[in-house]
Amino acid sequence: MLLAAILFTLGLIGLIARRNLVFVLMSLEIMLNAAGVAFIAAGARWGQPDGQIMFLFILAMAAAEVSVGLALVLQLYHRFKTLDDEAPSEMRG
Amino acid sequence: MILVWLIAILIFAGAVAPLAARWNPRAPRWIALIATLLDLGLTLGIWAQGGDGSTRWIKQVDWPWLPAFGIHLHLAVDGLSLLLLMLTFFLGAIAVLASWTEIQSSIGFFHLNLLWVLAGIAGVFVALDLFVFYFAWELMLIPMYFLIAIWGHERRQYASVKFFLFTQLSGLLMLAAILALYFAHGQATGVYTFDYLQLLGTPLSRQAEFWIMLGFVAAFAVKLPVVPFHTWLPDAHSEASTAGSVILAGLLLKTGAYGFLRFVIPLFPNAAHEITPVALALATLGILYGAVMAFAQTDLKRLVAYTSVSHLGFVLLGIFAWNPLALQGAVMTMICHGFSTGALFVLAGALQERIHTRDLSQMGGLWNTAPRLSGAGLFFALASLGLPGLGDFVGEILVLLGVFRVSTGAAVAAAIGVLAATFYALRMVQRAFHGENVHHWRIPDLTPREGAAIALMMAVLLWLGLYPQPVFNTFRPAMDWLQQQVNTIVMR
Amino acid sequence: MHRVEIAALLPITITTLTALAVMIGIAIKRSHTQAFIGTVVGLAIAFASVILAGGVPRQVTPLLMIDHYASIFMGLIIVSAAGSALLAYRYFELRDTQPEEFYLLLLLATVGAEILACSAHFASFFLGLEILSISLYAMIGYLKERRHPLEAAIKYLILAAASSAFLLFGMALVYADSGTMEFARITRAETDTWYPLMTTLGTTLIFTGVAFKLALVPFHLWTPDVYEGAPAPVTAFIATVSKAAVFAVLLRYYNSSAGEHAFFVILSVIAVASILVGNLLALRQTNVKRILAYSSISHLGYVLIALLAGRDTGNQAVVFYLIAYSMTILAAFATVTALSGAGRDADEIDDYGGLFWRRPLIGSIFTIALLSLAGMPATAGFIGKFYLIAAGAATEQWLLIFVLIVGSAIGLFYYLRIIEAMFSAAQPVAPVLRPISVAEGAVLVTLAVIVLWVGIYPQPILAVLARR
Amino acid sequence: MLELLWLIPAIPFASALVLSVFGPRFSRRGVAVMGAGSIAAAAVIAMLVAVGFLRSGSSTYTQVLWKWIRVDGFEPEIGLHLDALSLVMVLVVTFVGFFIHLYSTEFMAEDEDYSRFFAYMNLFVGSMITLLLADNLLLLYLGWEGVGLCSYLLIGFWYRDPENGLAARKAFIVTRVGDTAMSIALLLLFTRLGTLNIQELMQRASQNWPVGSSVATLAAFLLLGGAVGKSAQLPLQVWLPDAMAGPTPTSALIHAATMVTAGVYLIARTHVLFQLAPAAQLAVAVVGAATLLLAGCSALVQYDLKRALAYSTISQIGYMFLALGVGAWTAAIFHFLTHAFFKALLFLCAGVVIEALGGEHDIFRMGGLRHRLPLTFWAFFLAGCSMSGLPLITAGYFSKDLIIWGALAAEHGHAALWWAGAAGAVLTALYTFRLIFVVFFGDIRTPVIRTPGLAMTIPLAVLGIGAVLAGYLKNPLISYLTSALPPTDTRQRGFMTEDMSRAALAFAFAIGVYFAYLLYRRSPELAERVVATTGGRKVRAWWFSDWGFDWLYDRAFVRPFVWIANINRGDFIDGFYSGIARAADSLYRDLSLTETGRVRWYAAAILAGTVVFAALALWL
Repeated sequence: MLLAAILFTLGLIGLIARRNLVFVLMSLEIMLNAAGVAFIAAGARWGQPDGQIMFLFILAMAAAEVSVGLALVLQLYHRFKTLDDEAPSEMRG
Repeated sequence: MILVWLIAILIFAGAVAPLAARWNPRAPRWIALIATLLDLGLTLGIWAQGGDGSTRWIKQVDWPWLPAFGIHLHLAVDGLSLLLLMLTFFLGAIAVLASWTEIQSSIGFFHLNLLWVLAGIAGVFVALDLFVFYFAWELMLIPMYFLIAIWGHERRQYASVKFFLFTQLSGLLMLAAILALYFAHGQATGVYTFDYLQLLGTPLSRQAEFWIMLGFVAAFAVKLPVVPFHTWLPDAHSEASTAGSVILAGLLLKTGAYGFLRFVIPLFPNAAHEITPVALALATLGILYGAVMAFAQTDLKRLVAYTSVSHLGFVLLGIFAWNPLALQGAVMTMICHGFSTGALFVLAGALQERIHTRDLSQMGGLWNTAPRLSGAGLFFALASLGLPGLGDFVGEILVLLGVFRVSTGAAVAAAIGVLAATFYALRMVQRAFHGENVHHWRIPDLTPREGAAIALMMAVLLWLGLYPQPVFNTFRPAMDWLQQQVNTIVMR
Repeated sequence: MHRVEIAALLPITITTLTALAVMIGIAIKRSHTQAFIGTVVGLAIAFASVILAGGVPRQVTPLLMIDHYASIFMGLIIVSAAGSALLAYRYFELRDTQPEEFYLLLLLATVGAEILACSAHFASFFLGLEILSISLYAMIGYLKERRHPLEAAIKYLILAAASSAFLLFGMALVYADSGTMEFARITRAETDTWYPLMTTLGTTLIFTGVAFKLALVPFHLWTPDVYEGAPAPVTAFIATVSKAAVFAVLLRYYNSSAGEHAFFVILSVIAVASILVGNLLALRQTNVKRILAYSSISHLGYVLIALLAGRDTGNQAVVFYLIAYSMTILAAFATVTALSGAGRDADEIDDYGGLFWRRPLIGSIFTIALLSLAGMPATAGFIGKFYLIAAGAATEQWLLIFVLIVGSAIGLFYYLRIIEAMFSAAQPVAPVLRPISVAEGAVLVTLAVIVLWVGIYPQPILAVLARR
Repeated sequence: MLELLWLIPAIPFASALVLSVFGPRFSRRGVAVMGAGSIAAAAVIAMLVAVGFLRSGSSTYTQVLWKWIRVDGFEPEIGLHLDALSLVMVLVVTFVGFFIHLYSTEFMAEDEDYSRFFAYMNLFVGSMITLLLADNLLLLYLGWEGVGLCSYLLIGFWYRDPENGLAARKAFIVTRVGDTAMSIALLLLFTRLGTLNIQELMQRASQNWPVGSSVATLAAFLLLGGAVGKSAQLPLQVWLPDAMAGPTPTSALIHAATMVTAGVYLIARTHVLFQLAPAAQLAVAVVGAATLLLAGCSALVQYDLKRALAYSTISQIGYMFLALGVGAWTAAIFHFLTHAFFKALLFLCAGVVIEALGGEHDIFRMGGLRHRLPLTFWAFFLAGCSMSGLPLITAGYFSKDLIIWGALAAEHGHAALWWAGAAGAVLTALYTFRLIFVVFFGDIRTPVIRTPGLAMTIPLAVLGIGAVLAGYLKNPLISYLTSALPPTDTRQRGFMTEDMSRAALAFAFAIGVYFAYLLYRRSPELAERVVATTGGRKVRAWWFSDWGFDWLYDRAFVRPFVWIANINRGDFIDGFYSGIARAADSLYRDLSLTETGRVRWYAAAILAGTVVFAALALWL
């Protein structure tokens, strides 16, 4: 559980600190996986398979997430010629 | 049933107006005029049948609407509503006449709004279900907003939004209060209903009654308006087109006073009685403050607007004097103010149409070129300053007589307010009509159409000033009933 | 599975099948019209099945609970999705991309939303949410040639994924404490360890995830950017389907487990902040889509009041308000969509200058929609607001009601600014207007009629809500 | 016959209505016939009614036309009440009014607003008669405000000159200050006594309130407030001199003969109340005495003919107040009668003179008119003698004699009051003959360009006769008036007898005339020398400016009010609401800064929000 929390925090820090969008996506992966770890820990506590099932769901979902994310990042690079997350901030206010 | 018709006619005619405009641009005017006159005729018919003061509720209709909430389409007229309905349709017709040549753009949509705002006001005056009342109360804001925002003058956007915000905010407070009352009644009796007659006498704790009343008072005090909630009024009145100003001053403000009479006092007699000192103080403050403000204005319509603040102070004063004299005086003042101030706005509009300004410093000496218009201006200025023989005087003297019994100080201050009315009324006459015609205006005098409208209003004011008894007879049962509600409180 | 259970699942099944059918259809032959018609027909059948299946409450596996509310929410979701689809046709027709897959995504997102509406379990909650979200990323960024949709999609993706992570972590914490993932059975198992703290913490994290989706303060910052960047029909979809579905799950979750004092306070703070901040942010905004985004923040804040009020009145008020709000905001975005030319969306207030005089019908409908958002009588928004205040008054949430009133007054100001522009004599700077199609016209008129009808005679809906 | 009573006010009202609506379409002759004819008709009916009333032998006659208002015990009627007091006054008003109307048909002949003038004048007569005949105070108040209105309208009749408008407003507002006091009196009386019917009111007052009771005193003082406003007595006299801006017939009718005596009528009408309030009655006497002296002094130094006459009016009404105050009720009414004749006449003569000289008002540019306008001279001379009290012949002498004797010997008489009256008599003779000598004697300074026609001379002649002969009505009139007013209860105080008082009055007349002759006829340089001294100049300026009342009021009331009103023209309360709007606006700006568009910032906000709420949840 503690491991999960540390992982989650690391991911979060990465999300907020990194500018490169690919690293941001990776940070997201870490956070999601942290949640998955937490589920496994919780499932272990109750001796139920539910936690591991959830972990599988999370993996699948994270994969989908990243695939869409990478597609978008690709497009972004196409349009903006950068992977800086500051670049796509034309809309504000 | 006829009550539903009254409103349906207006809504229907309003909906037809823009369509008819495609066929003939002038058609909406006739449609609107016919609709208002038809309604006026119907109400006069009701008056002829049952306005002699023998029954309390002259007409009623009660249809279920949203039974899930205990909401009924419960409409009814007593003498008070009936008179205000007559005023509504009369001034409605006047407003149509006053806009006859003034409004030249989107005539159809204009009359739609005009008729719908009248429908909303009529709804307010006949609703006996609090939900229906609130529905109509809010509904009239939208067409009124458009009347100001589209056909108003230079600062119409500012004025219309301000008007809308003030009334809407206070209206929502009232909605919360209505619902609080609804649940309080439901919890106490097991009957969840918005029906006014059933909600009367809902047992409430002292605190609850006070706070719920405050919600109602907020809405009515803004509409009336009570100083210091009045600042939307001069802007709205001066920026609105003639019809808008006439309806605002003549009718919309009356809905606030009506609210006090119909809802605040009967529903919350104890709490209302407790705030009497505050109400009297604010009323006298309003009378004097309005008069002083009116004196300082340079914009003719703004001046007239502030006179409304002053006059409506008398209404509030009369309501919170808790005796029949003042109460009936307050109602009389409401009615007469509708005519006198409405007429002043018609005249101001006629002037603006002719010389394209409302600035008093741009006027002067108009008697020279438009004697009938100026004479009418003088007449209504005199009504405004409470000249005996005209309707306003009757109302004001009754209020003063009633208030004198309760609070000598308030009565004396209000009498000084009548004096102060002289200042602004005469100043207005001087600046606009008397003096040398320094700007060399050459303007046409009142047209027969305007003249007829004005003459009719003069006649009504004279009639109300010299023989108001039929009017008193009409609303006496309503007032007697109100007085009964009040008496138990005052006696204690 | 019993037949009744299959019947109860029909809406979800039919929507999924429609998605499949559309996908196969696209594989066979690319045809915008075909995909569009397939979608609409499928959704229509799904809606019919909601009505048919909307009988007795039925638990289908521990995951899904198809009860009265779920049916109503599914109906609302399907109608809103269909509305978005109807708007999308012409919109994408004008923009020369391949629009067929859009309907696929839309249907998938709808499936996710339907699952959310029925979910009674963390797993279905999570799955539904993710199906919805991932489809949405793609929908938002569908016009990939343009910068703003792309920007919006990336922002939404990153933040939504992060919030999902919060949500999941929260779920894990709650699960760790209670040992169950069914809403109805979540309890605080032990009191002597630090596990109960985990439930508290977990629930807070779940709220974060939910509040992000609902765009509640302080998780609202993405809203205007995404609303502005996304294609107008997608924005409509986000504003209606996504909000309704997430609120459905929140309603169920809050009612079954989380109604504790601490969460009451937190949600109250969120509600107050959302109402005030949302309305204030819109105050002088000049972009119509952003205004609607900010207004959605405050509207969801209003709905929270009913949620907090609880009881039957509160729940009914939530559902009613969401229906009223969805129809209204759909009408608003329908107008925006219908007016958006091929170049860009009609999203500046100036684009609406004098609209009423040139296009009286659209102008009137947009006015009605805005007045409904402002809660004026004779529109659905009024009854909705009335219901909210009633719910609040029934449980004496006076402070929240007061905030609602203040918020409404602020809100009125910016709705009036748009109305003002429409009724002004001004001409738009760059004409983005285009003639509307029959379908758009039909959608607009239908929505306006619904908004007015619900505003004047809501009795049928009230009756449905009151049924248990 | 008596039933025709209602026609007396109704005819002028109807005529006013017709003239104001259709007047512009009538020919001038038509307007003249309508305007003057209606008053003639009213006068004829008044005489018929008088005959009927005298024949009937009863002391009162009440005619209720209709219930005005009936609300919760407040039931004033539109009802007319005729008794000796109102009969006399109605007769005077209609009779003098008719001649002034007749005069006006010629005087105003050149004016473009001919019909408007007669409409106003008729409206005035109608209101004045309503005031006099009203059987309740509310209806009286209606007439009271009506005459005030007409006064305003007629002072400002020539509206193009803003000065006239200013004078008109001043008149209306200052009198309305008094009216406000009066309306409060109405409130008080009704609240305490439950009626506004004058007869019932007087009855109930005397039944319920002991002499000297504070309520009665308060009510009487408030009524006095109304009376001093309308009758231009201290401290509200300031409006009358300015009121001379109106057409001269107006000044004659409204600001000399009739309206300004309404205050006298009011006090006489409510005399029971004043008898219950000795302090108020004393105040009436003191106000009267002070006014007659102050105004007399002011009259002495005016050079505008009409203003001089205006101050003389104030001064003469001061006599009436003095009479009322000491309890010589009938004397006051008698003086009203004689004053109506001679003062109307003086004004009409002044009108002729001013017209004749082409609008010249300055008496020092007049002179020698005795030969040019002989009839006018004689009329003015007779009226002047009457006002100054030329012994044994003129009406004014008889009435003033009664008052001065009453000031000493009547119920509340006092030597000081006698001395004030006597001094006033000297002043009266002095300023009157100053006018006569300066205007009609000496050299011609401005040529006469116009002489009056028949319509103007007839009234002069008739009123001239009245100014002299009305005095012989003294005994019958006084005895008749006692059916409505308490008789004057005189007794000797100190050494003075009635005859000695008479002699003193005659002596005062002689002194006044002599000094006038000395200063303004024989050796004008003497007057100039007196005025040339520093003290003399200052006193002259002080008197000329009406003892500085205008100056004081301007600074104490008018300017502060206007200042406050103007400084707050924008309504400071609105500042509160625009402050809220500004606050919302700045909040909008601040909040907008959070929408940076940067995704990491958004993520940070989500984190922060979560942390805060988690902390909150754990803490709770």
